[in-house]
Amino acid sequence: MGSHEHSRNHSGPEPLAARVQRMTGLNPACCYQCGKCSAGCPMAAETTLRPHDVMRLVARDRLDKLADADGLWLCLTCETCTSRCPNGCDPARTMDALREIFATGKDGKPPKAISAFHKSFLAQVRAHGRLFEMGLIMSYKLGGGPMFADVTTTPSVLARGKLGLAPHNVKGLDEVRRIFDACAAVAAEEEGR
Amino acid sequence: MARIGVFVCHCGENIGRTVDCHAVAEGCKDVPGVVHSVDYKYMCSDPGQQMVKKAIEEKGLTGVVVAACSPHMHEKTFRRAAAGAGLNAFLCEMANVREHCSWIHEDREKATVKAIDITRTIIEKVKHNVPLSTIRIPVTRRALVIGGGIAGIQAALDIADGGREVILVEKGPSIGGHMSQLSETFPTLDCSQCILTPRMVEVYQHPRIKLYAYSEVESVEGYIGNFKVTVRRKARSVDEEKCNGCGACTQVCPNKKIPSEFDCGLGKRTAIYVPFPQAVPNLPTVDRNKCLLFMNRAKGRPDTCKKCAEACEKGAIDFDQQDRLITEDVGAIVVATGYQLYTIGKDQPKDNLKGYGEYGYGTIPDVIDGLQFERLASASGPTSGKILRPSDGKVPKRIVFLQCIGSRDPQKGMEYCSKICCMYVAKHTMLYHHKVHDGVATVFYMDIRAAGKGYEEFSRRAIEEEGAQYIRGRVSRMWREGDVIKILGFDTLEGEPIEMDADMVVLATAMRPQPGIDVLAQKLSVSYDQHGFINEAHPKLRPVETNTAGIYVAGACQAPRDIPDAVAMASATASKVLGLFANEMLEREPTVARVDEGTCAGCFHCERVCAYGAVEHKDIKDRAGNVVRVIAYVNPGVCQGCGTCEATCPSKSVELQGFTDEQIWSEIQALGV
Amino acid sequence: MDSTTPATAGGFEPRITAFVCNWCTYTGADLAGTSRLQMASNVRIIRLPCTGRIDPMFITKAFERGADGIIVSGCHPADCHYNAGNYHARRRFAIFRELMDFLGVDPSRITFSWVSASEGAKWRDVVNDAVTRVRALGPFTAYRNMVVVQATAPKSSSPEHAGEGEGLPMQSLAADGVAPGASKEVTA
Amino acid sequence: MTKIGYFPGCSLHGLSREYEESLKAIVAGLDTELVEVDDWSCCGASSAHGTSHLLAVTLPARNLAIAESQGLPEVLAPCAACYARLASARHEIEGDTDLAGHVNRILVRDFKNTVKVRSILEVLKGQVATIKAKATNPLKDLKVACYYGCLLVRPVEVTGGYDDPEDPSSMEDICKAAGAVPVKWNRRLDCCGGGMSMSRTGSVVRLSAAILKDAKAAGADAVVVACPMCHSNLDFRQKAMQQRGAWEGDMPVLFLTQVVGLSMGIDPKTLGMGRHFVSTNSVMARTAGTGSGAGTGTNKATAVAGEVG
Ligand SMILES: Cc1cc2nc3c(=O)[nH]c(=O)nc-3n(C[C@H](O)[C@H](O)[C@H](O)COP(=O)(O)OP(=O)(O)OC[C@H]3O[C@@H](n4cnc5c(N)ncnc54)[C@H](O)[C@@H]3O)c2cc1C
Ligand SMILES: Cc1cc2nc3c(=O)[nH]c(=O)nc-3n(C[C@H](O)[C@H](O)[C@H](O)COP(=O)(O)OP(=O)(O)OC[C@H]3O[C@@H](n4cnc5c(N)ncnc54)[C@H](O)[C@@H]3O)c2cc1C
Ligand code: SF4
Ligand code: SF4
Ligand code: SF4
Ligand code: SF4
Ligand code: SF4
Ligand code: SF4
Ligand code: SF4
Ligand code: SF4
Repeated sequence: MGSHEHSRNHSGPEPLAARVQRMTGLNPACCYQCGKCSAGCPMAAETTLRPHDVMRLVARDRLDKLADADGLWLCLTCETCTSRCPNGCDPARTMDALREIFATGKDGKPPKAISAFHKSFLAQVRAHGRLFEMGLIMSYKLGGGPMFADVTTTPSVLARGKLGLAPHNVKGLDEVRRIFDACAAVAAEEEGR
Repeated sequence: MARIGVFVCHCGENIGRTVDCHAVAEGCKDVPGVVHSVDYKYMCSDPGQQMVKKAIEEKGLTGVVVAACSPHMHEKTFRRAAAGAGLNAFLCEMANVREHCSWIHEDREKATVKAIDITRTIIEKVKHNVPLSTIRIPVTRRALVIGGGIAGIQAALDIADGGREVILVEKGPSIGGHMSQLSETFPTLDCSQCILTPRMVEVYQHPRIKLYAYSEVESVEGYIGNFKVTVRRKARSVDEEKCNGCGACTQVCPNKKIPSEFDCGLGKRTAIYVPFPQAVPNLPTVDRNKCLLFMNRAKGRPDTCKKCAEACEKGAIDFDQQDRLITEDVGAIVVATGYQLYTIGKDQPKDNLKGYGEYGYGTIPDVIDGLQFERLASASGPTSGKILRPSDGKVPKRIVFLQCIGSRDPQKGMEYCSKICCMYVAKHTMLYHHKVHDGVATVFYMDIRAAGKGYEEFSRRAIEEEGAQYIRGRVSRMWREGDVIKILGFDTLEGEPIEMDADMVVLATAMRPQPGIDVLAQKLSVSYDQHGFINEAHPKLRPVETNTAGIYVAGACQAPRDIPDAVAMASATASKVLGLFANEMLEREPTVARVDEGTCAGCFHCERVCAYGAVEHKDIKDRAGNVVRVIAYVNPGVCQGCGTCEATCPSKSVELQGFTDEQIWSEIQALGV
Repeated sequence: MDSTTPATAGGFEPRITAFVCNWCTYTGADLAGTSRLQMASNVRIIRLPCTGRIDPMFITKAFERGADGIIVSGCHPADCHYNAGNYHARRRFAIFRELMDFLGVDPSRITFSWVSASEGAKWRDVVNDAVTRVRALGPFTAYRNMVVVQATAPKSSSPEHAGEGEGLPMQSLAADGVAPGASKEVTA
Repeated sequence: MTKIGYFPGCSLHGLSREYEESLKAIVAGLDTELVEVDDWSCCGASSAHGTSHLLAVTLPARNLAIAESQGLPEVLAPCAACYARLASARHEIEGDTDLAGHVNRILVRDFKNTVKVRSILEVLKGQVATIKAKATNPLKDLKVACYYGCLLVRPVEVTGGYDDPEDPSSMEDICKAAGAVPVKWNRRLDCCGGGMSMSRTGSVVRLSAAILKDAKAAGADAVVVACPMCHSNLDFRQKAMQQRGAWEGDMPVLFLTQVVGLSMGIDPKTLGMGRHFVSTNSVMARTAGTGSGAGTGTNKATAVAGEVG
C-alpha cells in the first residue's frame, strides 16, 4: 500500500502499471514477453491483443491502446495463461483489473454484447440474490444482446424442465444488495482517482 | 605494571598541519603506565622504526602505541619493528590519527584533542594486550578431489603434476562425467571423447593419483591442512586386482534389457556392465539391484545365475564382496560433483519441482532432453550417431528444440539461466543439419545468450549458414496426434500463434546440482544456495574457494558451467591447493576465539552462530575417564576471528584474542570524562 | 567542500562513540580520510573485527561513560566479510533496541548504518547526521544518573574493574529485577 | 455418514438440474450427507469477476460466511465455475488482510474464512474405493473422454493442488471405478468457451467443436464433464455447431455424477439422463447387459427420452 500512496504524490496521473499493481498485488514488470500465455490462449486466434500484448501495454502505460482493443473483453478467464506463465505474472488477474478499470466507462468501453450480458447477469443477481436464467435471457436480449439468435432452442430448454419461469428470491436479499452497493461505492471511489 | 611507549607521527605535514603532534605526545605522558612519549616527522622511515626499537630495548617497554596512519597501512611495519626489538608483535598497536583525524578536520584545536583521545584509547587497549603468537598449523600435503567429471579430472591432474598426491573419489563406476556422454562440443565442434579419453587415461596412470571409482565420501573431519576423510568403496562384486577387463562376463549376462544410464535410457546394458567402452577404470560392475543372483538372494532364494563368474577366466567375480571404508588424511579438498538435468518427468521423488505436464511429462516418447540428443548424435551412441527417434526409429525430418525448459521459470522451475543451453541447442541444430540434410530444425527461444569467446559467432552460424529456424517465444503445450507431436507456440516477433507439427522435440532442460549435494555439503560444512549449488567465498574475488578454509569448488556443482569454465575453475583450485601446499606449516593471525574451559556452560550458542563451524565439542573427563561435562572448543585452524561467538556467549566464556571484552571495555573506559 | 556541522557557538557538543567493523566501515572511514572529506570531530571510533563482535553491553557502557550518542556500523547485509556476523548483529540489535526503549533511551541517540569500504562519503554523512541529531537532543544524562542510583557495585566506574562482570551496568539493573528477562534475550 | 456443506449454485437449480439430481442420487450410496448452505446466493460467476474484483470476492464470501456460521468445515461446490469463484475468494481473502477487512466490513459478519472449498473431483476422488464397491452395474465397455476444462484443477494456488494442473487423473480414476474406460486424448484441459455461450456463440462453437472432435478421434463414446457451463457448451451447443458446419454427429455429454450413478444401477430417470439435448440413448445401449437391471435400464432410458423429448 505504502509505495503506491507514495507514487500518487507525484504530479501527473498514476502510471497504469502502478495502478494495476495496487489493485492486484502483481508486478507487471515481471513479464519478460516470452509469449507462453498467448501461445496457450484459446482466444489468441480471435483477438488483436493477446495476453502478452496486454502485459506489455500495461508496463508501457498504454491505456489508450488497451481501450481500443477487444482482447480484454474476449478473455474467457480460463486461466490457461496464468497457470502456464513461468513468472507468476497472472495475465488473467491483470485483465480482470483492466476490465474493472474500463467497467467504470471512464477510460473506454467494453463491447456492447459482452457488457450487456454482464450487466443483465448482475442485475438478476442483485434483484433476486440468485440467477434467474429466464430473466437473464430476456433482459440480455432487450439490453443489446443479439436478438433471438437462440430462439429456436429456448422452447426445448423449457421442455426439458431446465428453465424455471418464475424467479426464486433469497431471504438475505438486503445483504446481497448491500454487497452490490458497497462495491459500487468502492468502484466510484476508484473512478475518482 | 605496564610500561608503554607512545610514538606520534607528523607524516610530514599530513598530520602535523592539523594536529599538534608534540602536544599529543605531551598529553599522553601523564597517562598511567606510559613511560615514554615522543613525536617524530616520519615514523615509518628507517630512523623512525629505529626510535621504536631503541625505546623498547632501553626502556624495557611492555607495549607500543604508534599514533600515525591507519593500521591497514602500517600495522605490519611497526609490529615487525617491535618484534625486531624482542617485543611480541601483538603488543604493538596503532592509533589512527591521520585518516580518522588530521585529514578530516581543519580545526587544529579540536583535532588535537581528538588525536589525544584516540591515542589514549589505544594506550588503554594495549595495556590489556597479551603476547600472542601467529598460529602455525601443520599441513598434510595431499589433496582429495570429489567427482571425476572434467572438472575433477583437471583439478586432480594439475595438483598431481604440481608434485602432490591426489585422491580422486568418483561415485560412478567410471570417471568422465557428463563430458564423456557428449558428441561434439561447442564452440569448436571437437569430439568430446577424443579430447577427454586421453585425460582419463592419464589420471589412471598418474603415479600420484589414487583413483577410487565407485566410491563415495562417507565422512569428513578436521580442518584446513588436516582433514581426515573416510571413503566408502562400494562393492563392485569384481576383484580389481584379478580382473583384466576382458569383458567376457558382460557378454554372457542374461539380463540384457536394463536401460543404460550412460545412454540416458536410449540404449541397454547388462547387469554386469562397463558403462561405456572407454571407461576408466575399465572394470565391470555388478548392478546388485538388477543381477538375477542378487535378486534371488534378496528373496531368500538360492543363487541360480552365475554365468558371469563361470565365464571369467580370472576368477575375478566376487559376489560376496563387501563395501570397504578407507580413511585418508588430506590437507585440501576440491568439490567437483557436477550437475544433473532437470527431469521433465512427473515423478520427482522428494522434489518440490512439479515437472511440465504441458510438454508431455516424458509420456510422449519422442520428446527427449539435451543429453539424450547428445547420445543420439554420438558416434558411439545407441544409434551409432544416426538421429533416429526413440518411438519408431525413423529419421525425424522436423525437429524442434525448446530452450529454457525449467530455467528462467520462477513459477515452476528455477529462476536462473542455465547458461549453456543456448549454446548446446545451437550446436544440436548444426549436428542435426550435418546428419539430416533435408530436415528442418526449429528453435523456440526467448533470448540467445552466447557470451563467450567465439560463442556469438557460433550461434549465428547455426542460423545464417546451417539453416536453423529460430522463433522467439515459449511453447504453451505439446501433445501427440498419431505419430506427430503437435506444438502450440507463439511467435512474439511476428505476433502470431503457431501450431506446428514435429517428429521429435528436444527440451533444453535446466542444469541442477547432483542429487545428494546437500548431504555432501553438510559433511564438508560448506554452504550452498537454495538450489544446492555450492557457494563460493566471494563471487568476484574468491570464486573457487568456499567459506570453509581448505575446501575449494570447481565446475558445474558451483553454478551452470560449460567445459571451458569448468576446466578454468579446476585449474584455479589446483593453484590454490598448490599454494596452500607450498608450505609445511600454515601461518595465521592469532585473532581467533578461545574458550574458558572453567566457565563454559556447554550451551553451544557459540556453535550455532559460528558461520565457519569452528566450534567443536570437547569432553571434560574425570580421573576415571568418565565424561563429566561437554564444553565448547574453538578450533584455531578454522576460526576466522569474527567474534560473533563472544558477543553471543551468555557466560562470557569465549574470547576473541586481540579483541577481548577487557580490551574493548578499556577503550570505552578511556573515552570517559 | 567543508561539511563540518556548524557548532552552535559555545553550545553543547555531543560525544559520540562509534563501533565499527574492521573490513567495511573502518576502511570506509579510512577512505573518507584519504579523500579528505571534512566532517564533525565529535566521533571516536572503536574498531572491531565485525559487527557480530559487538556486545550490546558495549553500548550501555559507552552511555555510562559519557557518550551522548552511539553509531554502530558494519558491512552491508550481504557483504559481511564473515558471511553472517552482521546478520547476528542485526538480530541482537533488534532486541537491544526494544531494551533501550524499555529503559527510556531515545532510540535516535543510536545510529545503525551500513557503510562499505567504498562509501567514504556515506560515512561522512552518517557522522554528520548523528552529530546533528544528538546535538539537538542535548546531553544524555538519564542513564548515567540511573546507573549511579542503582549501581550495587560502586567500583563499576573505576577503570581497573572495567572488564569485570559485576560492575556492568546491565547486570546491576538485572540484579534489581528491572530487566532480567530482557537481558537474557539480548544474549540469546 | 460424512457430512459436507453443499453449495448448489444457480445452474444446478436451473439449466443443469440433472447435475444436482444425479449428485443427490449418488451421495446416499456414498454414505455422504449434503448440508445445503442456508439461503445461499449467487457466486457472481464470470460477470462479477469481469466487473468488480471486490464484488467477485464478496459475493462468494457471503456464502462461505454462512457455511462457517452453520459450523461446516468444508463446502462442496459441484459447479466448476462456482468452485473456482468460491475457492479463489477464499484464497484471496486468506492472503490479503486488507481485503479480508474490507469484505468483513461489507458483510457485517464475523467471518474467519475457515471453510474449505471442495470440487466434485476432490470429493469423489476420496470415494473411489466405495464407488468401485458399489458399482453393481459397471459401465464396462463405455469409452469416456474425461473433460476437465479450465477451472477444476487450476491454478494450483487456488485448488491447493489436489490434482496435477497439467496432467490430472482424478476424473479418470473415478470413471474407472465406475467401470468405464477413459480414453487418452489431448483437449481435456482446453477451454470450451466458458461464459461466452450467449454473448459470443461463434467462439464457443469453434472451441467446443475442437474438443468434441478430439474426443471422437480418440474413440470416446461420451464426454464426461463436471461443470454446468462445460455441459451447456458441449451439449446444448452441438446443434449450433452442426448448423455452422463445425461439427457433425452426436456426442453424448454426461455429468460425472451420472456416470457414477449409472454404475450404481440408479434409475436413469432419477439421474436426469433425459434432460440432455444430445440423446444419451447410445450410452444406455452401451451399458446394456452389463449389470443386473440392464435390460430395464435400457428401456427406462428410452422411455425417459421419449417422455421428455
Ligand atoms: C546437452 C548438453 C550438451 C553440452 N554440450 C557442451 C558443449 O558442447 N561444450 C561445453 O563446453 N559444454 C557442454 N555441456 C556442459 C558440460 O557437460 C559441462 O560443462 C561439464 O560436463 C561439467 O563438468 P563437471 O566436471 O563440472 O561435472 P560432471 O560432468 O557432471 O561430472 C561430475 C562427476 O562427479 C561425480 N559425482 C557426483 N556426485 C558425486 C559424489 N557425491 N561423490 C563422488 N562423485 C560424485 C559424477 O558421477 C560425475 O562423474 C553440455 C551439457 C549438456 C547438458
Ligand atoms: C563499463 C564497465 C562496467 C563494468 N562493470 C563490471 C561489474 O560490475 N562487475 C564485473 O565483474 N565486471 C565489470 N566490468 C568488467 C571489469 O572491468 C573487467 O572484468 C576487469 O577489469 C578485467 O580485469 P583485467 O585485470 O583483466 O584487466 P584491466 O582492468 O584492463 O587491467 C589491465 C592492466 O594491465 C595494464 N597493461 C596493459 N597493457 C600493458 C602492458 N603492455 N604492460 C604492462 N601493463 C599493461 C593496464 O594499464 C591495466 O592496469 C565492467 C567493465 C566495464 C567496461
Ligand atoms: S505474462 Fe507470463 S507467459 Fe505471458 S509473456 Fe509474460 S512472462 Fe510470458
Ligand atoms: S484467461 Fe483469458 S487471456 Fe488467459 S488464456 Fe484464458 S482466454 Fe486467454
Ligand atoms: S607511519 Fe603512517 S603516518 Fe607516519 S609517516 Fe608513515 S605513512 Fe605517514
Ligand atoms: S570376465 Fe573376469 S576378467 Fe574379464 S572383465 Fe569380467 S571380471 Fe574382469
Ligand atoms: S550373476 Fe547372472 S545376472 Fe548376475 S551379473 Fe552375473 S551373469 Fe548377470
Ligand atoms: S542458456 Fe539460453 S536456453 Fe539456457 S536457460 Fe539461459 S537463455 Fe535459456
Ligand atoms: S556460548 Fe559460551 S558457554 Fe555456551 S558453549 Fe559457547 S563458550 Fe560455552
Ligand atoms: S570468532 Fe567467529 S569464526 Fe571464530 S569461533 Fe567465534 S564465531 Fe566462529
